[in-house]
Parts: sequence; C-alpha cells; structure tokens
Amino acid sequence: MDLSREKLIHMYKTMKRIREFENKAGELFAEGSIPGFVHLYIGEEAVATGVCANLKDSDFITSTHRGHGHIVAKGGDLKYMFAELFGKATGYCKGKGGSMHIADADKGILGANGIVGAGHNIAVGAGLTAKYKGADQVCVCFFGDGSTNQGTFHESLNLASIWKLPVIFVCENNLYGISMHQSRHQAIQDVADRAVAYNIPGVVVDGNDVLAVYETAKEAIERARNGQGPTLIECKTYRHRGHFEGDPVVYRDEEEVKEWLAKDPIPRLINYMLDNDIVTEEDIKKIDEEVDAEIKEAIKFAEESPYPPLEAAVEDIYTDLVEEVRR
Amino acid sequence: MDLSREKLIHMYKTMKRIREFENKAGELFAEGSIPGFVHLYIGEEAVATGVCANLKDSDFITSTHRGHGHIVAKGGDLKYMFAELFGKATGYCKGKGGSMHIADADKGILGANGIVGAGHNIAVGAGLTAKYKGADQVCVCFFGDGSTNQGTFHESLNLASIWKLPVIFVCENNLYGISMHQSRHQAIQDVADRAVAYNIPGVVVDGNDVLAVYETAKEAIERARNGQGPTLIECKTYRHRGHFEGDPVVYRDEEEVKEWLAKDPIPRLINYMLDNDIVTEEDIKKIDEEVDAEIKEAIKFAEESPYPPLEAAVEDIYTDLVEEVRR
Amino acid sequence: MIKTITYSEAIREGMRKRMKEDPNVLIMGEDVGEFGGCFGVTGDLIKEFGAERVRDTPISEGAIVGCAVGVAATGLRPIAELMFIDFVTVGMDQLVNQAAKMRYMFGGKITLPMVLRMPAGAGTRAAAQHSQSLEAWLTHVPGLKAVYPSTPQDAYGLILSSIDDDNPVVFLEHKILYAFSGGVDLDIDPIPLGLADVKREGEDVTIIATARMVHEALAAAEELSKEGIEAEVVDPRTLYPLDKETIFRSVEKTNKVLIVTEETKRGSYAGEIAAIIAEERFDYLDGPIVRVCCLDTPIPFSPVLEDYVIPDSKDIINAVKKMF
Amino acid sequence: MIKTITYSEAIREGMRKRMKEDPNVLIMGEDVGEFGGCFGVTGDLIKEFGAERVRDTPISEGAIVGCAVGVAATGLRPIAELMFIDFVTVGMDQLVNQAAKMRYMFGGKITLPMVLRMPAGAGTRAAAQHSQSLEAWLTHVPGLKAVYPSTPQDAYGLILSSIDDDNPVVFLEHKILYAFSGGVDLDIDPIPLGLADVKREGEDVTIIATARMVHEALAAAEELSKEGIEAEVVDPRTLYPLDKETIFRSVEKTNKVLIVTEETKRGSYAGEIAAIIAEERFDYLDGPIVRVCCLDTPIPFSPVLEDYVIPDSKDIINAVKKMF
Ligand SMILES: Cc1ncc(C[n+]2csc(CCOP(=O)(O)OP(=O)(O)O)c2C)c(N)n1
Ligand SMILES: Cc1ncc(C[n+]2csc(CCOP(=O)(O)OP(=O)(O)O)c2C)c(N)n1
Ligand SMILES: [Mg+2]
Ligand SMILES: [Mg+2]
Repeated sequence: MDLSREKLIHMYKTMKRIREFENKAGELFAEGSIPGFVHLYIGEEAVATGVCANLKDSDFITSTHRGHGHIVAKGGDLKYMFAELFGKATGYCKGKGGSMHIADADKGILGANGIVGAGHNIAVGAGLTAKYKGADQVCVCFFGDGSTNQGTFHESLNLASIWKLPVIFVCENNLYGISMHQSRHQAIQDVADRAVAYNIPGVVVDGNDVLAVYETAKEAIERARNGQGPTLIECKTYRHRGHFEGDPVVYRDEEEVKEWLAKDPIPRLINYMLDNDIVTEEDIKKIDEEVDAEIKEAIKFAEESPYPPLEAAVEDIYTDLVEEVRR
Repeated sequence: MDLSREKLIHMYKTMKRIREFENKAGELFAEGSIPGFVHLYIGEEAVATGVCANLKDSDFITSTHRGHGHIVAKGGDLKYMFAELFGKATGYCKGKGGSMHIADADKGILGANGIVGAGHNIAVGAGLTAKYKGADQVCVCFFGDGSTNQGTFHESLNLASIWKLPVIFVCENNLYGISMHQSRHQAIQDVADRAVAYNIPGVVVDGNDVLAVYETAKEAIERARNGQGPTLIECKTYRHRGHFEGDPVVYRDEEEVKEWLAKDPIPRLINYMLDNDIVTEEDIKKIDEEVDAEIKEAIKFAEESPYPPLEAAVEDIYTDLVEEVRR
Repeated sequence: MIKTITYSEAIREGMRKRMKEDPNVLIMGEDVGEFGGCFGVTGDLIKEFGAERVRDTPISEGAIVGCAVGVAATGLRPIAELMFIDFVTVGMDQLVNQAAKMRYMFGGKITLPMVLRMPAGAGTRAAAQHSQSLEAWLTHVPGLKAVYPSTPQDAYGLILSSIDDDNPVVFLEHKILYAFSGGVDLDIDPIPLGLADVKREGEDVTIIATARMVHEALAAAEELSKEGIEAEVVDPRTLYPLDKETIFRSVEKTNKVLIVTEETKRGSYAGEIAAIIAEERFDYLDGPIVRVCCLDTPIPFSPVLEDYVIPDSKDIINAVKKMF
Repeated sequence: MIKTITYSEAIREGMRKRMKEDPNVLIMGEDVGEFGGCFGVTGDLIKEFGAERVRDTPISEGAIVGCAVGVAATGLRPIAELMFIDFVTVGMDQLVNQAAKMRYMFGGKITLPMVLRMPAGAGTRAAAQHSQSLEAWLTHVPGLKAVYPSTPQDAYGLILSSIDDDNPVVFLEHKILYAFSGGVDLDIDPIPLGLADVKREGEDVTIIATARMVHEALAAAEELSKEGIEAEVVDPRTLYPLDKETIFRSVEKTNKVLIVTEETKRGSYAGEIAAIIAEERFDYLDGPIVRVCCLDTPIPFSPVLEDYVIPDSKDIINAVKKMF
C-alpha cells in the first residue's frame, strides 16, 4: 500500500466529516428542522471516500437520493449543504433542491438525484464530453444495488462500453433497495457479474475497507483516463440507518445489523492507522475536533441564513424567461 | 433427431407460408396496395417456425415490428393478416392496427408491436398469469438484437428470472438494428452472454437451421413448463431484405449478403428432407402449390373485403365508452 | 356500516374487498409487501393474501407497468402501484403506447382490466421530482380512464369501480389526503366512473376543484359565504370520463366559473375543462373563466417557496372576489 | 441567398450552419449517421462532420436523452434525435425529471443547451404508435421550450435559435411537412423563440393553427374568402414561450377564435390556448372558442379511418361557418 500519510488522514477526515454531517442531519430531521426526506449514508462512507480520493476537481460525479456522502467526498462545502437541507437561500441550490438535489458544478458534482437510476445516463453524457473534448476528465457514477434493475443501468453501461467512455460505475451494494433484499430483487449475488453483458471489467470490493476501495477505484480510473473505457465496481457495504429517516426497518434482522455494525469502516481505518503507527490517538482526536467545529459552524451558518424570497420561485427555470413564469 | 415426418413437413410448410406471405406483402407494398410500413421476415423463417412448432394454441407469444413470421408460425390466418395489411374491416384488427399491430388472442398472440422492446414486459406479464393460475402455459418473447439494448430487455429478464416465470426470450440476431451492425451497438458478440446477468441459461443457436432451433426451444420450453424459469435463446440469422420495404440498404456489403443468402433456411430444410428420404421433390411441389393457393385466396379475400365504416374509428378504445368519443 | 377511516385506509379496504371476492385481483409494486407501501397504503394486505398476490417488485417501473399490461391481457386483474406519480415517466411507454392503445390497435379483441395507482401532488417538501400533478398527461391519452378522489368515501367507492372496470384506469391519490379521515360506508355500491359530486351547493359562482383543492375550495367557500358569495363546489372525481352534465348544470346556474387544480397551470387539465366550457357553454358565461393552479415552476423544495407556488384557499378567495 | 428547399433540408441546413461555426454542437440518435436518419433529415452531415459529431446510438431512447443531458450539462451543445415523437415515452424521465428540472433544482447553477428533435404527427398510415402529436405533454413541463414550425423558412430560422438557446428545447417536426418545399433565406437571423407569425391577415375570424394544420387553415381561408369570410391565420411557431400578444391582437380584431391542431382534442395544447383566451380576452369574444382537433382516438391504421380522425380544411370550413 503506497498511500501517503496525508492521503490516509485526508480519507479519515472525509469519512468522519460524512459521518458527523449525517448524524447531525438525522438529529435535525428528527427535531423538525429539516423538511422532506433524508437518506443517510452512515456506514457507507468508505465508498465515496475511497473513490473520490482519486479524483480531481475537474472530474465529474453523479449521485443519488443518498447523496450527502458523495458530495462531501467530492469536495462539497458543509455550510452550503446544511443550508440546502434547511431550504435556505444560501444553500447549494438556493433552497430549491433540498437533500435529493444537491449539486456543485464547480466541483464537477452533477447532482444528487431523486429518480433511482437517472444518474447513469447523465454520467455517460459527462464521459462523452470528456472524451469529445479530449480532456483529462473522468466521471464516476454512484448508484445503489436496487438501481441496477432499472433499464437505465443497462442502457448506460452499454453506451459507455461501445463508446469506450471514461466512466466508472460504482455500485454501492448495501444489500437493500428500501425493504427489498438483494436476493429478492435479482437472481445474482454479485452485481459485478453484469459487466459481462457489456464486455467491460467487473470488480467486487469490500466497500467498508476504504483502502481497498481506493486501490480498486484507482485502477479503474487510470484505465478510464487511458482511454480503455468503463469499469463496473461493486462495493459491498451496508447502511446503518433505515432507508430514510423515519423508516421503522421491519425488514432486517438484528443479527445482520449487528454483524455489519461490527464492520464499520471508520473504526477500521482508525485501527489500521494506529496499528501501523501512521497516527496517534491524539491525532485522531484533533481531527475529530476539527470536524466537530466545522459541522457546528456549518449548522450555525445554515440556521442563520434567510429563507429565499418568494420571487426566487420563478427564477432559474430558464436562463432567460422570468416574466413569463410570474403568476 | 426424433422429429416425425409430419412435424418436419409442418415446419417446411410453415416456413414456406411465411416466405410467400412476405414475398407477396413486399410486392403489394411496392405497387401501393399496402399502406404504411412493412418489415419483412424473409430469411428468418426458421426461428419463428422452429420455436412455435413446440407451442400449443394456449401458449402465448409476443412479437415485434417484424411480426408476420411469428404470427403465421403461431397459427395466424393469412386471410385476416392480408386483410389487416390492406386496412380492411375483416383484418385481424378490423384495419385499425396494420402490419405492426396484428394480434390474435385466441391463438395466444399478444400482438406485434411498433415499439422496440415493448413486448418484453408484456411477455413477463403473460408468464406471470400462467404461473399464478398454475396453467400449463408458457410465453415466448421474440425480439431483435437491436432491442437488447433497450432498458426493457434488462428489466424483463430480471423480473422473469427472480420470479422463475415460464418465459422464453428468443433473440433474433439478424446482425442489424436498421443500419447499426451489432458490433457497433453492443460490445459483445453473443447476446446470449447477457443471460449471466440474470443467472439464467443463455444459448446460441444457428437460427437458419430450423431443426436446431426446434431442439433448443424444446428444451427451454420444457424447463419453463417444469417451473425452472426463463431461458435466453439467441438465434443467429439474417434478413434478406432491407429493414423496411423501401430501405436502400446502403449499410451492408454484398459479400455479407451473398454469404447469408447461401444459408437460406428453406432450401436447407428441403435438402435435409430430401437427403434423408423424408420427402420427395413431388411432395415439396405439392406443398408449394398448396401454399400458393392459400396465399392467392387470402389476397383475394383481403382485396374483396370492405374498408371499415367511419364509425369504427371511435369504437374499441374502451369496452364501454363510445358516445363520449364521438366528435 | 359506516366507519371513520383515512383516505389511505379507504383505498386499502376497497382493495381488500375485491381481493377477497376475486382471486384474479393481485397487487404489484415496489415495497408493497412486508413494507406495506411507501405511504402505507397496501399496509397489512400481504398478511391476508400472501406474497403471490401482493407482489414486491424490483425498482423497474417499466417492468411494473408492462408486466401489469401482460397480466391484464391474459386474464387477471392487476393493481399496480408506482411509489410516486413522478415515476410514471419511467413506465410511460408501457402505459401510453401499450396499455392505452392495445385494445384499439387489436380491433377490440383484448381486454385490459388494470389499475395503476399513483400518489400525486405536492406539499410534502419532497421537491421537483416527487411532487408533480401529472393528470393532464394522462387525461390526454385515449384509452385511459383517470380517477382522482378527494375524500375517503370517494376513494373507497372509486377504487372499487376502478378495479371492476375492464379498461386501464389510472388512479391518482393525493399524498396530503392520505391522512384525512372521514366516514366511509363500506357497503356502498361502487361509485360509477364519470360521475361528479357537488360538494357544496351555491348560486353565485361555480368552483370546479380536484383532489386536495376540493378542500381548499370548500374552505374558501365558507369564507366567501360570510361575505355573501355562495360558491358551488363541483368535484369531478373522475377526470375521464368527465361528467360534463353536472359541470354544465352548475355553470348554467351560476354563470361564473373558477377552476382550481394543483397542476402546473400551463397545459393543465384545468385548461381542458375551461376549454370545454368556453366551447360548449359560452353563452351562459358572464365573465372570464378563471384558473387557479400552481405557478408554472417545478415544485421547489424550500417550504416557503413550495407553499407559495401551490394554490390555497386564500388564492381562491382572491380570485373569486375579482370575479364580482 | 434564397433557395427553394424542403422543410427537412431546411432543418439540415440549419444544423450544418451551426456545426460549422461551433465545434461544440454535435448530433446523436438512432441511424442518424450513414443512414442519414429515419426520415433523412441528418442526410449527409456525417460526411462533413464525421462519426464523432454525428453519432449513431443503440436503440436506447432513455440513454439518448439522458446522455444528451449529461453532455449539455458539461459544456457541449447536443442535438438529439428521436425517430418518432412516440418514443419520447421511453425517454420521458430523462426529459421531464432531468433536463427540464435540473437548472431549477440546482438553483440555476447549470446550463442545459440541448435540442431534442422529434418527428411528430399523423398521415403516414403508421398507426397508433408512430403518429402521435404529443406537444400538450411537453408544453406542460416547466423548464422546456417547445417549437413546431410549419414552413421551411420557419424550420430553418427556428432550428438556429433552438440550437443557440441555453435551455432544453423540444423541436417538433411534422413528418408530412418534411417534403414541403419553399423559399428559404439561408442568411436570415435566427427567428426568436416566442414569436408567432400571422400567415394570413383577415378581419372576420382568427384561426390559430400549428404545423401541418397551418396549411389546412390557409386552404380553408381561401375557400372561406370566396364566401366573404376573411380569416386571419396565426401560427404560433413556438408553443412555449407562446406569443400571447400576437394572438390577443388578432382576437381583439376579429372577436372570434378557432384553434386547429392535430392533437387528440381532449387535453390538447389547443385547449390551453383556448383557456388562456377565455381567461385573458373573454370580453373581446362574441361567441364560443372552437377547437378543431383529432378525434379522441388512437390514430387508426386504415387510411379511410386515419383520414377521418385527422382534421382537414373541410372540417375547418364547416367549423368556421357555424361561427357566423
Ligand atoms: C424511479 C424511481 N423509483 C423508485 C424510487 C423510490 N426509491 C427511492 S430510493 C429507493 C431504493 C433505492 O435502492 P438502492 O438503489 O439500492 O439505493 P439505496 O437506497 O440502498 O442506497 C427507491 C425504491 C425513486 N426515487 N425513483
Ligand atoms: C422505442 C423504439 N425506438 C426505435 C424504433 C424504430 N425502429 C423500428 S425497428 C428498429 C430496429 C430494430 O432492430 P432489431 O431489434 O434488431 O430488430 P430487426 O429490425 O433487426 O428485426 C428501430 C430502431 C421503434 N420502433 N421503437
Ligand atoms: Mg441499496
Ligand atoms: Mg436486428
């Protein structure tokens, strides 16, 4: 493993930032400060983190309804994220998008997406732009196991493969699409097997091992940058929380949950770094404090921000028409 | 090969009926008697014939824009087919459907379909009914290579596989979706490889060898009837004509066409039967004459049939509402 | 027997009744089984009827609708559920080019008794992809019938007739109404499709409203009554077939029409109703036909903005006052 | 330079012009390359611009539209073609929930300059799944612009402005019009979206017509003129944004309105135009707003039936006469 200490610390901090962002988002939702739906990424932090640690700002990602982790990992600013969850004017989308639609064009984040499977083809389009322009860019498409039964999964992998586009398809197999266990929604064990249908590499990786994810993604991203086309990576992972906040989770058994909680990617990375003398307990504590402070400040920013003015409702539909939209 | 003489002769006659139906349809289209679009099945007769020779009237099929062959093979009546192509009141659909929408519920024909890929899920539904009712029925879904890149292909195979439905997916790989050679529309050589994605059997067969098609389909249909779920069968074949009548076919080279014309499934079966002393040249001639007579009569029936009354335009949309639809 | 139950329970009880009576009725959709449906509508039905009749599907809306078409064409009576009407975009071909047209294309030789249930409407802070009102698309498709109840009793009576119908019926359910409760007579006959209901009588102005907007219209009518304006509130209940007679009768009486729906105004079904009246009852009108609908925007997430773009009783009151 | 070319050539020449000027413009769709497009619209463009810029795609309409969205969001200007507008059902989610809403959902932080070209309309004996007029769906979607030209010159001027537009534009082309020819000035400035054209002036009645129906309306107007009725024929050209001013000006002058489109009447955009006039110009009307549209049926195959359900100049003449 030729990972620098900086990289490791960066990845640890990223995972921690995601975890704490999500913990707070859950609390704020429960107390009623965040409206709508939130789908938390807790337990899956190693996936977004390990993959995005290989990306540049100019690279693209597409995300899902469970998007907070991807956005943090790709460099999203927690302030604007919280503000968006609150529906404030200072949010990433001026409050018009909410949790399921956070985007940041400057960071190549082509949006969370409320439609399961819709990011796939958008990712292919971003890959086509990169290839067309001959730019040194790739696009990572994140998606869940459940979404791999949507037609869009099939169409997008096919298109990316025939055009040899620099797209990396990253399946976060957390074993469920809402209440549907993977064994009930598809007759295969490894989503990666589906790569055969497109004659592209399909790889399975332990999605709770950030180092393994990092290495696997690195190889796929290099292939993509070298013009060798797409890869399908399946990361085996688990969501600690319900599908959305408020889900009573009647469909999982305690044993399974316990087993997976024990595989929590964060303590795992801490132990690795401690065991290999990369960091001390003190270092970790310091990082954790930094993260806490950042989160507190971000929430404060969001809380103190104003709601959007009513006028904003008719803006940003088109680049030009506003008068026409007014009541 | 334990095929009875009757079966073989039946299959020969079916292929011949399809071939001559199509030849005439092409002529009638060229001379302006048939309006709209026609997509001929010439060259692919062995597929529909070999598969449907295993089916009962109560079994279902779904078909495509290139549907005439399937309908003939499943027992469609040439009279009503021609009448439909002419847009006559006596046609299968009272003239409302035309070439792309011929259906015959009594024969389990759930319709040709103008939407590429749309038959797939309808076939799954028919399979679900069969399983739900515990009926000894199967559904064969016919489709082209081009349609295997539609999302519906993916969704339907997935659904049929997890529910173990008695559906047989028969891909007619004629190497092209209109002008797109298979090598340009997907990165695999055998569509059958895609079966892996659903953990079902995927089989490749010479689609111009009716005996091979028969045997392969037989096995898959037996599996389906035994509750062992779906199979994906890929039949390698070729259309002799353009995509639709009127297609200048700029996208194929002569060599390729010549090569495939030499593999014509009809002479091939004739030779097999002659070589094995199953029939005589006389027998063949007799059958051919029967077919000619049937076709002539069918065309006469169609020509002499009336066009639908204008009133028919507002009927058959709903089982009940008619007044509401009137102008 | 009259019971006080919610709109969502009323739909469930209607499905339960028909499933008990007819083994050919089955349900399919995402998480409709053990999970009981995203909005809890299918609830405990799986316990009573088992997983073969209350079928969880993968996330494949195209397959859900398409499979329902195949199932209906071969003799069963499926009720398919999409989690949100917004996802009908994914199964649109199966609904529009297959379900709606098959009978016609096949010259009447096939029957498609299927119901497609879809939670619709805004107000849940679910933003642009989970809040749409798409009835205008569906009513524009020959071959479909479209139902959109506003009360538990109507929901119950109409789900029964939708299941009984031999044609594809899109059954819209308003998410905010799920929790509304009311008295429901579980022994009533099905409410025929195509029968409007006058939810409030009045002489001065006709307010045609659908689904959640019926309640806003009724609230507005109470306020207006205090100021001496008596509004008649007509709820079509079935969008297609549309009960023009009841609507026309009201228009002929009041000579003033306001139409209220939660749709994007541009291209709304509210517009279709206005156009029908402008064409067929013009001479009875003494002023413009007014529409109160959503602003022509995607539904924004932020509660302040969402509340702003969706019409409410205040908007209705203002609009009515301007008509006098 | 004015050349006599067809509607289909005009669209091609517009695309050629912009592709020459801007390397970011590219085309994608089924058989648009060597085959030249199902209706021949892309023709020889592949020879001039190569297969990277005139991209053949697999049969995957969802991917075509979705990929165009991704391409547009990342800095190129795609023109995507669907073979028939009927197949927009397959890519509906990508168009409606992604293309149309992305800019709004993202707070304006993304620009989506994409054109989706779709041959529409009936008259080719192609039956129910290849003959639809679906503009009502598309105009109901905030975030999309919608164009539907009726002449080669308009097609040319409007494809230019559609490509230049920074928003998703659905560009409808009528299949029967492809072969219509007319003089086209290839040097004109783009025709701004949202500008109607009065195709014939008249004092007695306003006929608002779109696409192929413009020609039927003009033919009807000539006939009516012989009987002393002078019809003004207004062609909106752009369905959204809609040039209400031009329409209102005509209505204020004639006080009578007939709207003619090839859509299924129920839920048509013709209804939206009627509703707008009934709401905003009621006082100028001296009689019902009449719509002449297709019957509320799927398009039947048989030529006798197809011709019966589609409106033509005779239907328009009859309808106008009844207004006097
Ligand atoms: C087209 C569509 N269908 C259904 C839904 C409702 N839905 C939201 S998330 C989800 C489950 C997704 O499962 P998976 O892809 O495994 O992602 P996970 O939630 O496990 O991260 C469903 C069914 C949706 N948003 N869009
Ligand atoms: C959804 C959809 N997209 C495109 C078309 C236009 N189209 C009709 S047939 C065809 C090619 C189909 O190819 P394939 O599935 O291989 O069948 P084949 O014609 O070779 O039998 C296309 C693109 C269509 N009818 N429906
Ligand atoms: Mg999952
Ligand atoms: Mg083919």
